[in-house]
Amino acid sequence: MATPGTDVRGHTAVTDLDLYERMLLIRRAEERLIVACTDGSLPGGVHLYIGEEAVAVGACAVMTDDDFVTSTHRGHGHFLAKGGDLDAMFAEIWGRATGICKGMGGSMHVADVSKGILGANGIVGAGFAIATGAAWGAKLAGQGRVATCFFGDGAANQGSFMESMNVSAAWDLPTVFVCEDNGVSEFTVTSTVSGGPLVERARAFMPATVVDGNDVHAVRDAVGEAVERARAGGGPSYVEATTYRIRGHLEAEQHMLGGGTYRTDDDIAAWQADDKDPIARLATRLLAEGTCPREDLDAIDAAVRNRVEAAVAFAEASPPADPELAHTIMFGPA
Amino acid sequence: MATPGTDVRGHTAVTDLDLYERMLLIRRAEERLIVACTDGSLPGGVHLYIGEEAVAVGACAVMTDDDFVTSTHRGHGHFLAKGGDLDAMFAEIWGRATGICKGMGGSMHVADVSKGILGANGIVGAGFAIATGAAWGAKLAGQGRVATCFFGDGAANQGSFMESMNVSAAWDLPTVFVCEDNGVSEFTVTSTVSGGPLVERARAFMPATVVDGNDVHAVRDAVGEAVERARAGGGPSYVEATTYRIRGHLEAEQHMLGGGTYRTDDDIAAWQADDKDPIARLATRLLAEGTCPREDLDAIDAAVRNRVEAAVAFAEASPPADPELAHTIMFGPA
Amino acid sequence: MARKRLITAVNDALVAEMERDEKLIVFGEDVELAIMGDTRGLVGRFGRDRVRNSPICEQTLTGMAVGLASAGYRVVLHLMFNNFIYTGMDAIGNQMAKLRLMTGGQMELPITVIAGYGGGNSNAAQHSDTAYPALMNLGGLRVAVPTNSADAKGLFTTAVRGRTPTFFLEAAGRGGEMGEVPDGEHLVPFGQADVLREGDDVTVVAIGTMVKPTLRAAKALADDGISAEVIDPRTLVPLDEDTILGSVAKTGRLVVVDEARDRCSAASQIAAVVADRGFASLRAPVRRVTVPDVALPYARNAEAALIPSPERIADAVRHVTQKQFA
Amino acid sequence: MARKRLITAVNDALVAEMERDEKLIVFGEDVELAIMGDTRGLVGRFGRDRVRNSPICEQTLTGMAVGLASAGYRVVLHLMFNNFIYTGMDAIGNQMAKLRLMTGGQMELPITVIAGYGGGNSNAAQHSDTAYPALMNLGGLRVAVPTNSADAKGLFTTAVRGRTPTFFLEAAGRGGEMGEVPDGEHLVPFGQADVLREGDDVTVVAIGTMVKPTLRAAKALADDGISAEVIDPRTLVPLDEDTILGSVAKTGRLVVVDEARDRCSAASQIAAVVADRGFASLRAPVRRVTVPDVALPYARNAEAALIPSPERIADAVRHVTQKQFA
Ligand SMILES: Cc1ncc(C[n+]2csc(CCOP(=O)(O)OP(=O)(O)O)c2C)c(N)n1
Ligand SMILES: Cc1ncc(C[n+]2csc(CCOP(=O)(O)OP(=O)(O)O)c2C)c(N)n1
Ligand SMILES: [Mg+2]
Ligand SMILES: [Mg+2]
Repeated sequence: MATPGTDVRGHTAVTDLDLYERMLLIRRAEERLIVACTDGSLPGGVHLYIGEEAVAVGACAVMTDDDFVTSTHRGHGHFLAKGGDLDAMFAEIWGRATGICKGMGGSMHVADVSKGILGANGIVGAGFAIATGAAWGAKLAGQGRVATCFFGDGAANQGSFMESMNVSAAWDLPTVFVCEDNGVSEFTVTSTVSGGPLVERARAFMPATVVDGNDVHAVRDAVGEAVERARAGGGPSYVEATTYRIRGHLEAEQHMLGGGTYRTDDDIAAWQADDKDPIARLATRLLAEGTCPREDLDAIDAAVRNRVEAAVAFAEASPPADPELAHTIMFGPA
Repeated sequence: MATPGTDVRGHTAVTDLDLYERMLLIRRAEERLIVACTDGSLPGGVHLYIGEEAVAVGACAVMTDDDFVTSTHRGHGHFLAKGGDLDAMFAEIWGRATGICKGMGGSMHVADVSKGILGANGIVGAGFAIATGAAWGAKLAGQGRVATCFFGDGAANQGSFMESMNVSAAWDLPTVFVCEDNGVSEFTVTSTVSGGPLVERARAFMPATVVDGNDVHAVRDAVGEAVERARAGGGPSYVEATTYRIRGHLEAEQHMLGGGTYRTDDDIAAWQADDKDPIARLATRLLAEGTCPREDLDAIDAAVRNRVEAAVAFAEASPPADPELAHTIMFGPA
Repeated sequence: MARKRLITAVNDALVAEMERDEKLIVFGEDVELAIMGDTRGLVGRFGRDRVRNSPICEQTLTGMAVGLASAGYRVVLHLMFNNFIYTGMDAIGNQMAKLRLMTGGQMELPITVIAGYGGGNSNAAQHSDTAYPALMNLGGLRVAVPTNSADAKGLFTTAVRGRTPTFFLEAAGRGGEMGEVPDGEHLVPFGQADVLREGDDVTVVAIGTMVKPTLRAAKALADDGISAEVIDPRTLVPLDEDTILGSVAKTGRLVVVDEARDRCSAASQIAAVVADRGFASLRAPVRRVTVPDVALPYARNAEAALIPSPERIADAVRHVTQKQFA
Repeated sequence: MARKRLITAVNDALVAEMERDEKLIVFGEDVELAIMGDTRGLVGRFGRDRVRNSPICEQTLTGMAVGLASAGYRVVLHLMFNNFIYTGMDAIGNQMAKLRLMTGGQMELPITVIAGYGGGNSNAAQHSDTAYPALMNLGGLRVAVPTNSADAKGLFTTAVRGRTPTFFLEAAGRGGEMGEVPDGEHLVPFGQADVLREGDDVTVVAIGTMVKPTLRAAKALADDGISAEVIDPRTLVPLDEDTILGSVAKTGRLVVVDEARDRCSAASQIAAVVADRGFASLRAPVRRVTVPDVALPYARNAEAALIPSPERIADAVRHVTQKQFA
C-alpha cells in the first residue's frame, strides 16, 4: 500500500502513515482470526502477534523484497510486514487451495519466497540457521541483500542461536538477528530458564543493542542501522526489541493451562494501555505532531477492516486444498 | 599414586611431584601408543593429548573420585588424570576383555563411572550436556560435588556449549567448563571459523578466565577457584586453557592430508621447547626451587616407563573382547 | 477401576512413581503448567527440584538426561512432540542408545522420554510426525505406544522403573480418550501384545493411534462376514513377534496398520518378520496400511487423505482375503 | 575409462559440476584439506567463497544448507560420518524433508549431503552407524548408496543436478576400492537397480557396503550349485522395486543384505515390499541379513561378528534354497 522511496538515511523510506497502516493491518487481521478461531472456521490453531506489531513493521520498513527474512511460529506479522499478501495468507490459514502454500503449510508456515519470506516455522530456533545460510547466499551474490532472523526470547536458548551468530560473525555475513523479547516462552517466564541478559550473548560476536519494541521508530532505526551495516559488508548485528504478547501462546490456551497461570491480568492490561500499545502510541504521536487528523486515522482503520473482510471472503470462497498435491509436490521433479 | 590430603586453599592437596608424575604418566603412555599404533597392535585410531597434559592434570588435581568429568575424543589424559587405571585403559585400547569398557568402547570412549569419569566421547560437544546433567544431579544430591566438562576450542562452536552454559547459569549448577584451546579443530585453524574470543561467550553467563594451559599450577589454581565456587553453591564457571596439540589430530594424520598442511613445523617445535612444554616447565621449576634433584625426576620417569610397559604387557596378555557382550550388555536388564 | 483420560492415567502413574522413588526427576519445556496435561500438578506436589521447566534446547535436554541418569537419578524428560525428537536426536542416537554398550555395561540409563506423535489435527508437518521408526532402528532404546488409559498407566510405570532408555509415545490429541484404569499399582510388561479382537480370517496388527480405526474397520468387515483378529503390540521395542506369528499361523493373512510413513516403518518391520518367520503360514500378500512417504499437509482434507482410515484398512483386509488367496 | 578410487570419482564429479555451475557451493568441516578425500583440491581451484571449512555445528550446518539453497545456490554439505547426521537431524527432518511440501512447492532445495557410513574399522559405535533407515523414513529425501567408482560418479552427478535434498552415502573406509570410471559426463539415474550377477535360484539384494561380501558369497554358493542373482539397488529412495520384483518372479526367493541395524532397516522395507507385491512369486521365507539391533563394538572381533559376512549371507541363501521350499 505504501509507496517506497529513499529517505535521508539511505534506506527505503516508509512514511509514518505507512507504518501505522501496516501495524493496523496485522492487528485487524489477527483480531479477525480470533473470531474465526472461535467460530470453528479454521482447521488448526493460531499463534497471534497482537501487541508486537511494531517489531515486524519497524524492521521490515528498512528492507526490500530482495531481502530475506525468517520468521517464527508467530509469523503473521512478519509475513504481512514484509509484503506478503493478506488474501493468500488467510486462504492458507483457512486451508484453501488458493493459500500462499496451497493449504499445505497453514498458519505456522506462511511463506512467500518471491518476497524473501522464507517462512514462518514450527521449530523454535529453526530460523537462525536458515537466515544464516540465506545471508551467506546474499553475500556470495554480492548485491547488498541482507537476511533477517526474527526469533523469540525463548528461542534464544537454542544453541543454533550461538552457532549462527558464530558463523555470521566469522564469515562477516549480512545477518540481522532481531529478538522479540516478550518475556515468555509458551507458559514459561523466560527469565526463569535463562542465564544473564540475552544481549550479552550477542555482544560476544557482534554489535548488539536493546530497543523499545513497542516503539516502531526505535525498532526501525535500530534495525535500519544493522541493515545498513550489513549491506555495506560490515557483518551481522543483533537488535533486541522489548515487547509483549497480549494474547495467549496460542488461541484458546486456557484449555491447556488446567487453571494454572503464568502471568497476571494486570500485566496484560498494562501492556495494552495506550502508552504501551505500539499502534496507540504511534496514533498519539501522529495526532500530537499534527501529521494527520483523527479522521484520517479512522479512515485508515475502516479501509483496513474492509481489506480484512475481503480477505476472509476470498478465503471462504476458495476451494479446499488439493489432496493430490501432497504427492505431486513432494515427489515433483527430482 | 599420589596420596591426597587437603591444602591451605581447602581443596585436595596434590604435591608438585604428584603433578609431575601424572603428567609424565600421560606423556609416556601416549608415546607408547604411538609405537603401538605404528606397529599395528591397535585395532583403531588414537587421538593423542601430548603437549596438553597440564590441563587435565591441573584441573583434576582439585577433584575427588566423587566429582564428575566429561571428556573428549582426546580423552586419555582426562582418564588418567582423574584416576583411571592405566592397565584397564590400555586393555581397552587394545580391544581386550579386560578393558575398562570390556573392549566395547576403545580409545575414544574410555570411561570409569566409578571414578566419575563419564567417558571420552566421539561426538564433539557431547560432553556439555552430559556434564550439565551430572552437575544438576550433583546439586540435587547436595554433597558438594562438581561436574567438569573438558572440551576443545572447536567444540566451543557447538550450540550445546551455549545451551549448557545457559542451563548451568540459570539453575546455578556446579558445572565447570574447561576449554582446551589448542587453536585447531582437526585440520582447521579454529580462528578461521570462530567469531570473537571464546571467553566472551562464557562471560555472558558466568565468571570466565583465560590461563596458560601449559602451566599446571595456573590451571590448577583457576580450576580450583571454579570448583570451590561450584561446591559452595556459587554456580558455574569457565576456564580457558591455552595449549597446543603436538601430535596430529589423530595418529598418522598425514595419510588424510594429501600433502596439505594446516600448521608449520616451526609452530610445533616452538611449543615443544622446554619453555613451553608443560612437563619440562614443571621440571625446570622443581629443579630451580630445589624441590627435588634431577635424579628424583629421572627416577619418577623410570618408574613411569615401567608402569607403562607393565600396562602394555597386561593388555597384550589379556583375552580378546567377548563378542557376545554386544548382545548381553545391550539387551541386559530392561 | 475408574474411567480416565489416557493423559490422566499417565499423570497418576507419574505421581505414584515420584512418591515411590524420590530420585525420580521430571523435566522439559513447560512441564510445570503441563501443556500436554500429563505432568500437571506435579510441581505443586513435589517441588521445583524434582519437576522443572527447562529452557528450549532439546539438543542439550536429551544429553542432560544422560548426565542426570549417570549421576544416579531416574529421569523423565518431556519432549512435547515427536518432531522435537529430531532436534534432540544427537544425544538420543549417539549417547542414550549406545552408552550402555560402549561403557561395557557401566552406564545404565533409566530415562523415559515422553513425546506426542501423529497427525489428524491440522498441526502441519512440523508437529505431526510419527518418529518411532527412527528410534526403533537405533538399537538400545525401548519404544512404547499405549493405546488406552490402562495400558498407558501400566506401560509408563514399567518404563519408569526400567534401566534402559525408553520412549513413551502418546497419541497427540487423539489418544486422550477415556478408559477404565486399574487402581493402585499397575504394570504392563514390555513385549506383550494385546489381542483386542479375536478372528479367523486375517491378522491385523494396529499400532498406537491406528487401533481405533482398525477396530472400526474390523466391525465393518464382520458385517461382511470377514473375521479379523486385531492385535495391539503395545511396545514396538521389544516386539512381541510370537503373538503376531501365532495369530498369522491361525489366519494365514496379515495386514499391518501404522501411522508412520511407509518406508522403513514399524509396519515394514513387522511385515518383514512375518515374511521370514511366518512364511509357511502365509496364504496371501502381506499388506501395509501406512502414511505415504510425504510430509503431512495442514489442510484437514489433505491430511485426512493420507492417514489410514477405517475404509483404507478394510480395503486392505478385503484385498488379502480375496478368494484367489484362499 | 580410467581406474580410480571411489572417493576420487566423487572428487572428479565435484570438479566437473563446480565448473559447470558457478552457483554450486561446497561446505562442511574440513572440506578444504578434505579428511575424506572427496573434496580435495577444490579450494585451490575454486576459491574459499565456494569451498569452505565450517565451524563444528552440525545443527546449524544442515539449516544453513536450506537457507543457502533458498537463496538460489546449489549446495553440497559434507557431514563426515553418518553419526553426525543425528547431530544435524533437526533441519534434516523438520526442514529439508518437509519444506517443499509445506511451502506448496515454492521452495526447491538442491542440496546434496555427503556422509560416510558403516563399520568394520574399529571406529566404535559413534563413528560406524548406517543411518539411512531414518533418512528413508523421513519422506522427501533421496538416498544414494554407491558401491563402485563409476556409480559414485554417476549418482553424485545426478544428485547434485537434482532439485530434491539427497543424501549421498559413502562406505566409510571400505568403499575406497578402485574401479573403472567413464571419462567425461556420466550420469546414473536414481531408481535404477543394477543386476550385478544373474542367477536363477535366489535373488539377493545387497545394499552399499554389502555388495562385496554378497558377491563373495554368491561365488561360494555357485560352487555348491546354487545360482544367486545379485542386485545392487544403488538408490534406496527412490527404490527400483520393479527390478527386484522381476528377479523374485524368476527365482521365487529373496535374501536382503544390509549393514543397517535390523529393525526398520532398508532390508525390512524391501522384504515388506516383496511380501506384498511379490507374494505370488515367493516360494520361501524372505531372509534379512543385517546388523543386530545393537551399537557396534570397538574390538575388531566383536565388531566383525555383527557385520554381515559372506558366510552369514551364504547361510541365509542356503536356508531359503532348502529342498523344503522347492
Ligand atoms: C524445537 C521446538 N521446541 C519446542 C517447541 C514448542 N514451542 C512452541 S513456541 C514455544 C515458545 C517459544 O518462545 P519464544 O521463542 O519466546 O517465542 P514467543 O512464543 O514468545 O513469540 C515452544 C517451546 C517448538 N515448536 N519447537
Ligand atoms: C559432532 C561431531 N562433529 C564432527 C566430528 C569430527 N571431529 C572429531 S574431532 C574434531 C575437531 C575437534 O576440535 P576441538 O574441539 O578443538 O578438539 P581438539 O581435537 O583440538 O582437541 C572434529 C571436527 C565429531 N567427532 N563429532
Ligand atoms: Mg517469547
Ligand atoms: Mg582444538
